[in-house]
Amino acid sequence: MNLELSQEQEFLRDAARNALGRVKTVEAAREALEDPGARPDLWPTACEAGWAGLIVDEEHGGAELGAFDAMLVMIEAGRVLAGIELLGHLPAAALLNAGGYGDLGAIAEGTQRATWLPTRPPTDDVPAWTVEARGGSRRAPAVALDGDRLSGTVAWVPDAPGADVLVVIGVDAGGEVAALAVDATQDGVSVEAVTRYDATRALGHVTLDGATGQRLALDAEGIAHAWYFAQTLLAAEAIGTVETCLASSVAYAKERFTFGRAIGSYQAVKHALVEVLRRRENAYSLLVYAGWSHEDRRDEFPLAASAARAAASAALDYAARELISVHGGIGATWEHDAPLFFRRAQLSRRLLGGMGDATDRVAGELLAKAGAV
Amino acid sequence: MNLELSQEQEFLRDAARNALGRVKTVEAAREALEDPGARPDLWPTACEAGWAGLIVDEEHGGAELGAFDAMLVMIEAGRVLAGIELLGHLPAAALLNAGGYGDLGAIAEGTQRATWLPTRPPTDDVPAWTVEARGGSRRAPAVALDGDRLSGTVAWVPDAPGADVLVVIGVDAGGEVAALAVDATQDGVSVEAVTRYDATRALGHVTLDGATGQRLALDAEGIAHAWYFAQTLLAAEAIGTVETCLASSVAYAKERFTFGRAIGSYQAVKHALVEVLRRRENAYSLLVYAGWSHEDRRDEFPLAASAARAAASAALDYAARELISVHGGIGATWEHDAPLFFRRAQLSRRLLGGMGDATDRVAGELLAKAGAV
Amino acid sequence: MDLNDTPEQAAYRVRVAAWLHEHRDEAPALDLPEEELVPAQRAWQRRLAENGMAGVTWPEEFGGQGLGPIESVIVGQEIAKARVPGILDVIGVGMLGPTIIAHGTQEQKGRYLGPMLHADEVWCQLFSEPAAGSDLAAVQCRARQEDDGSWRLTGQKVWTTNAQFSAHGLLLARTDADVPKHKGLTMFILPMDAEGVTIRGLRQISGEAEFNEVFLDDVRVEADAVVGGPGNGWGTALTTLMFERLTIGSGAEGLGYRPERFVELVARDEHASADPEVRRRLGEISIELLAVRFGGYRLLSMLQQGTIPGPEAGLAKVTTVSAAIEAFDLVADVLGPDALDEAGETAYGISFLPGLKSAGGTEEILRNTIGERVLGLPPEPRLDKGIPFSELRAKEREAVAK
Amino acid sequence: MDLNDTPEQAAYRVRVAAWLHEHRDEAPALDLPEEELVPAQRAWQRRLAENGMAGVTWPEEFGGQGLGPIESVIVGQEIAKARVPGILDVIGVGMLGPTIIAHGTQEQKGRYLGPMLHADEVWCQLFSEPAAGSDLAAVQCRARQEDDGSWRLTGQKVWTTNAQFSAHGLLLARTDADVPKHKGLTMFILPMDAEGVTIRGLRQISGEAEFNEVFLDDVRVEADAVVGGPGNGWGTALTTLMFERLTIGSGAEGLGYRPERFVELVARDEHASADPEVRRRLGEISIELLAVRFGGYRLLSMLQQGTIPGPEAGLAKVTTVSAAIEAFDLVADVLGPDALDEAGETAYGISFLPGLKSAGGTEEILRNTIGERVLGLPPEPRLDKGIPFSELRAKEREAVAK
Repeated sequence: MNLELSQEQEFLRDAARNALGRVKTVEAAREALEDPGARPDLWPTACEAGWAGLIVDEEHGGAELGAFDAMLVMIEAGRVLAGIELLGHLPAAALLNAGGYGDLGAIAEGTQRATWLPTRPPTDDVPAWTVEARGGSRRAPAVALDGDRLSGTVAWVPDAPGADVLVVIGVDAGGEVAALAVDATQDGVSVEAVTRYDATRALGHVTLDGATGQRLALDAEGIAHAWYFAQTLLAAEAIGTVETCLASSVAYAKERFTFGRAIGSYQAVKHALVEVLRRRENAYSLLVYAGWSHEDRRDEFPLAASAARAAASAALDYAARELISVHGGIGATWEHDAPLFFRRAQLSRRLLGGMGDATDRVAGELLAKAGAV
Repeated sequence: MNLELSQEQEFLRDAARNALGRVKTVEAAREALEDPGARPDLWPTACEAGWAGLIVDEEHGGAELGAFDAMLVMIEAGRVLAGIELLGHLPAAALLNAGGYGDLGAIAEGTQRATWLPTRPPTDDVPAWTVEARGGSRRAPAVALDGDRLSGTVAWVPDAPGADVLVVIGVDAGGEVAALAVDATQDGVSVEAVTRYDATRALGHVTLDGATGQRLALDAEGIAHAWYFAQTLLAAEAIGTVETCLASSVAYAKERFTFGRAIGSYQAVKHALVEVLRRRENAYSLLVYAGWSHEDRRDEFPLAASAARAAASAALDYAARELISVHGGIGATWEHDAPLFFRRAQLSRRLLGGMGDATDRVAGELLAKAGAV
Repeated sequence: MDLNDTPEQAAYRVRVAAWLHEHRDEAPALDLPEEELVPAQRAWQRRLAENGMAGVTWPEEFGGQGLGPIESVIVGQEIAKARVPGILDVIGVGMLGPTIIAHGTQEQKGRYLGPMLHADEVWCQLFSEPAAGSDLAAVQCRARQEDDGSWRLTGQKVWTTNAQFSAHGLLLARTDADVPKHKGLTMFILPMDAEGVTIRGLRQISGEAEFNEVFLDDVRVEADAVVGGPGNGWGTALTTLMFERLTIGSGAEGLGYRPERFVELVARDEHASADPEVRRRLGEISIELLAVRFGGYRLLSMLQQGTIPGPEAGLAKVTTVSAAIEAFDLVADVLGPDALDEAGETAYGISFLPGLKSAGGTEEILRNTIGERVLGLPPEPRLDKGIPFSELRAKEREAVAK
Repeated sequence: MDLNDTPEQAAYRVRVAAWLHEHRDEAPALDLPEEELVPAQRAWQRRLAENGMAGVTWPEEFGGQGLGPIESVIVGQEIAKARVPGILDVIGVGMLGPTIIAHGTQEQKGRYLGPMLHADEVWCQLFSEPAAGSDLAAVQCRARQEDDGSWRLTGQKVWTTNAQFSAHGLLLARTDADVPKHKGLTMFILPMDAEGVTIRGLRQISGEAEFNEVFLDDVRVEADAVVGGPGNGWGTALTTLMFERLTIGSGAEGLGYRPERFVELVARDEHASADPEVRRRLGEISIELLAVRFGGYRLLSMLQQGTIPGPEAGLAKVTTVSAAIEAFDLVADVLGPDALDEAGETAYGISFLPGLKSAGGTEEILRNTIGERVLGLPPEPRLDKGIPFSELRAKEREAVAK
């Protein structure tokens, strides 16, 4: 048993940290709140570092690394609030790679940037593929597939604006699911760019009106994989952000005094920061579970990925609130970085079904295994 | 506006405290765990103090006091874990009094002890009268009423063993609800005595097989009243228990030292005890709301009673756990009183629908008022 | 137990309601731009004051009504019912005016109270500093007395509401650093247009400037600016804080976080009201907020009996803020990312509440105070007792450098 | 990342499983009465030890296998899979034996380790006292040396598992009250049948005696009973505590609180699995317990790389106990009062867990330690540093009397 990082993984992590360290991503997160144009384009960085093709097979120009390696990159992105289009691209690339997409070379290089339209696999209590709709309903029917024509709307698609290829999951009249690679520039595809609260996160509402594309060779399980893989990426990203929140909180708790003592010497502060650590450790342990099950116990991956997602989102919510709280009033001001981490936490916990959906899925997976549903 | 106790109420409270102070009720709570016969019979005390007829009209020999006065007595009972049969008798007496029962004098004197078979009024999402069943199902159909014959089982009836009169709430085939005063000694009525975890609390599973009784002149709203009144009594009792837990915790936190300091000087302990206080204050404020609305805003009584019940049960759960926790290992030993308070908390939170049901009802009442359901 | 009006109170309520009904068209709309809103609010406060609906509990000699807390709450309730704004200068009329009434000189009362009540002069509170929040007695803003008796003030204040349009501020400054920290403080009245005063808006998470920073660079104030005497600043400040606690404790509903509001927001999702998980969370939040509502009535009842509430009254704010945070979280969980649209009330609530959490002192310090003063628990070890302030600061600097 | 066995480990696992499969009929049934159960468990431990399944990580010279932590866990996993009990003396073999190996004399190792491993002599840990729990260095049990070098022990120990059938106890006593509290302690081996030793069962909430109190009244032990030298008791105790942390941290699953267990309990109610509120709570609990499971694997992986885990490993127990409390609460909320039947596992769990919460030191002290040692936060003010123990006690008595 060895759950430590390999040398290659440490190298990947350090390289990511270096590459992202060259951009003032946290400052950019603040500026982009007032000027969306100030959001730096990190896609060239991602391509140069090889992240676009991270999990694409070597024969198609990819690095053919594992899901956990992708998570390691996301931790580094999360640490500095970097807005890279990996939450969209990596699950899409995984589907394209497994489904025999024609131009995988361009995906691996990143000359074509892909994303996917998040579609929740059926659960024990909602036995249908569903998506999120605009304006609040969190369980709309999936995109309809009629022959090779796709119609429907999927809201809150990560990294949709400017994507070249969309992987669309459609369900036909008979309830069969299929995934298609759709050229985003065709008529019949429209993308409405939206940002909400966290300006580093590019989202889009995607509407398909008879769009068509290349059918990928994937069965239902293969298609469902993208949902869980994306949950682990979101989890990893959150863990990185938690680590920054914790370091910043600890530093301030050592130097800020009240009533003659550093505030970090008070149990209320100390115990809360240990709670951040505890949640970080738990979330990371579950990320390890997700990484391991992805390779060696694929039937547990939905459970592990959902657990990691829920734990990490909750940890980030807690850590970001604690970051503000430790800093007192100053932590709630625009000039401070704390609100940027808080904004990240607030949006992230509600993406891709939200952390409540992930928690419910943990229960559902375990109940199903116990034969209770 | 005056929400302080009146002189009469202070007198009632002090008299209750004195009367109950003559019995070693807490010691009895421990002894009864091993020997159910050790449970002291406090009914004579209740009759002598006038609690049996507390809310019965004066013309029938009662004291004709208000619901809040009954709550004040329950606070004192809860303070010393006294097992008096008021949770059964008082709501039953209220139904009998309002419904024109024939022998109210005996009820007021306590020569006839009554109880009622808890039956939950319909809610916005469960639009039927329901009861609890043995063995886990928390939403069984109410007792069936066929002509004047009652058949069915109600589990976890407070103070059922030895009761003389049972107020049974039955629903006929047309869905109409009625309350009947049933002589408990007749054929067709069987009571199985049960205790669970808290030996001060006498419970019974009551089965009716064609039993009959006097139909009370009550409409659905009048019948539903008993459910909410009982919630407030349970709430009041819990608040009394919380107060004892808090006092005992504070006393120990002052005298126990660790690392050279009294443990009450540590924030972890201090803040938790303030949390007990906060919860006590909130629960008491809601009890005041329940008492006031009972007199002056009856349409809000279901909301207020449910809110008070949920807040008080949760406060007691928290306070009893904190009582053990403050005492360290010693608080979890049989010889200590803390486990008796803990046992009380564990059973109480699950009686009469449980605190979850009360919480749900708060949401339901507010949603209904907002026109959302 | 009586939550209902006495006949006198009922009659008072009718008079107040009638006036408000008749004059509600004169009230300003709150969506005006700030430069129009503030003058409109000043005019409205003047109208309210002239008709006995501002300073209800102030003594009549200073323009008040000399009435009790219940009447004050009745006015508040009727204003809310009429859906018109209340007074602009809650801080001045609710907290600073009463402080001047308690500690000010006859001249100060005569000069300042009338214009405050009528909103001719708005006031702000200059207590908190970047390094003195919960530990208010640690203020570093220095006041040095000149030979002519005037004072020179230098330092920085923060979290100052309304500073940008205030005429005066009540300012706590250190006049002696060589005595323990509570002893070397003095309270001043600061004209906000004095030379050397700089005001800067302080933007919050939402991007709005809810508060200000106020910088003082060798600002001169006259000898008669001292309130309560030199060296007595801490005692004077405690009076203000007590009125602050009353304002917050009895007016938690005034923060606008009624359970009904969140119920309506959640009910915007058609499935939410049938989801047991949503209902449980909504129920728990509502219970907390209902408890605050009736806790407020209990407080008021105590006040009317002449009892001054203790520090536990501060728990109302803690409960309200925590419940409101949970509530907006629930709304956003139910409605999804759309609830985070910055233009909407949910996103605004999510942004606003973290700052409100520490406003008026942190929850941790409040719980310490209640634990010690109400429950009688032993104090936290204090390392700053009896030590001259200057030494204390040197120690802190040394500890951080280590 | 590799959670899977190496070929060597896989082969070892096969051998262990095979032996257990073949001999499982020899294992005792756990529902025997205690007087029959303990001898049966002793015999079973002997069988396990003889076949290399006890003391897996002990050096071979003391009868162990000299293997690593992974092999130890493999044995534990296979024992669980075979549904047979593990060894009786987890405390001796897991914590006290390793302490003697680290600090004992050659004579002590030769005399005690063999019988311990084979369960001929069961051991108990005599550290905690009524006034020394989390603050273990505050033990008051006194040891006074006689002129012949022997010692006389007087005092009271508490929370002692297995004392009623132990041959020996490892006991921490104060040998010098005139030095600061960590410095005047000495570790002893106590024969439990010595004159003056009284053992009394300590009943818990459930009514069962899970622990004992041990009273010492002028008990004589020989000079060679000292482990690690007089005055070095604190250092010796820290070794035991480190092994305790490892035993708990890497074996949180061993507490028996697997998520699957609670899922099955909740699913006994036919409606529960379709109730979103129940599912949310069940999901949250399961997530915590799954995290502990994989946290345990991470710890094991570290151990195998030779890293000694820090105090943060103690969080596994905190997380497990809190989650298990939530879990039984959920089960009882779903099933109602029937779940509180004392004969059932839910009521037993509800009774057992509050005591387990403070066992091995309170969560509060653990969080202090982690905050200071792992996060580097400044220490809590300590009022007991450098003060002779006798003076400290006098101060406490005075403070309480006030």
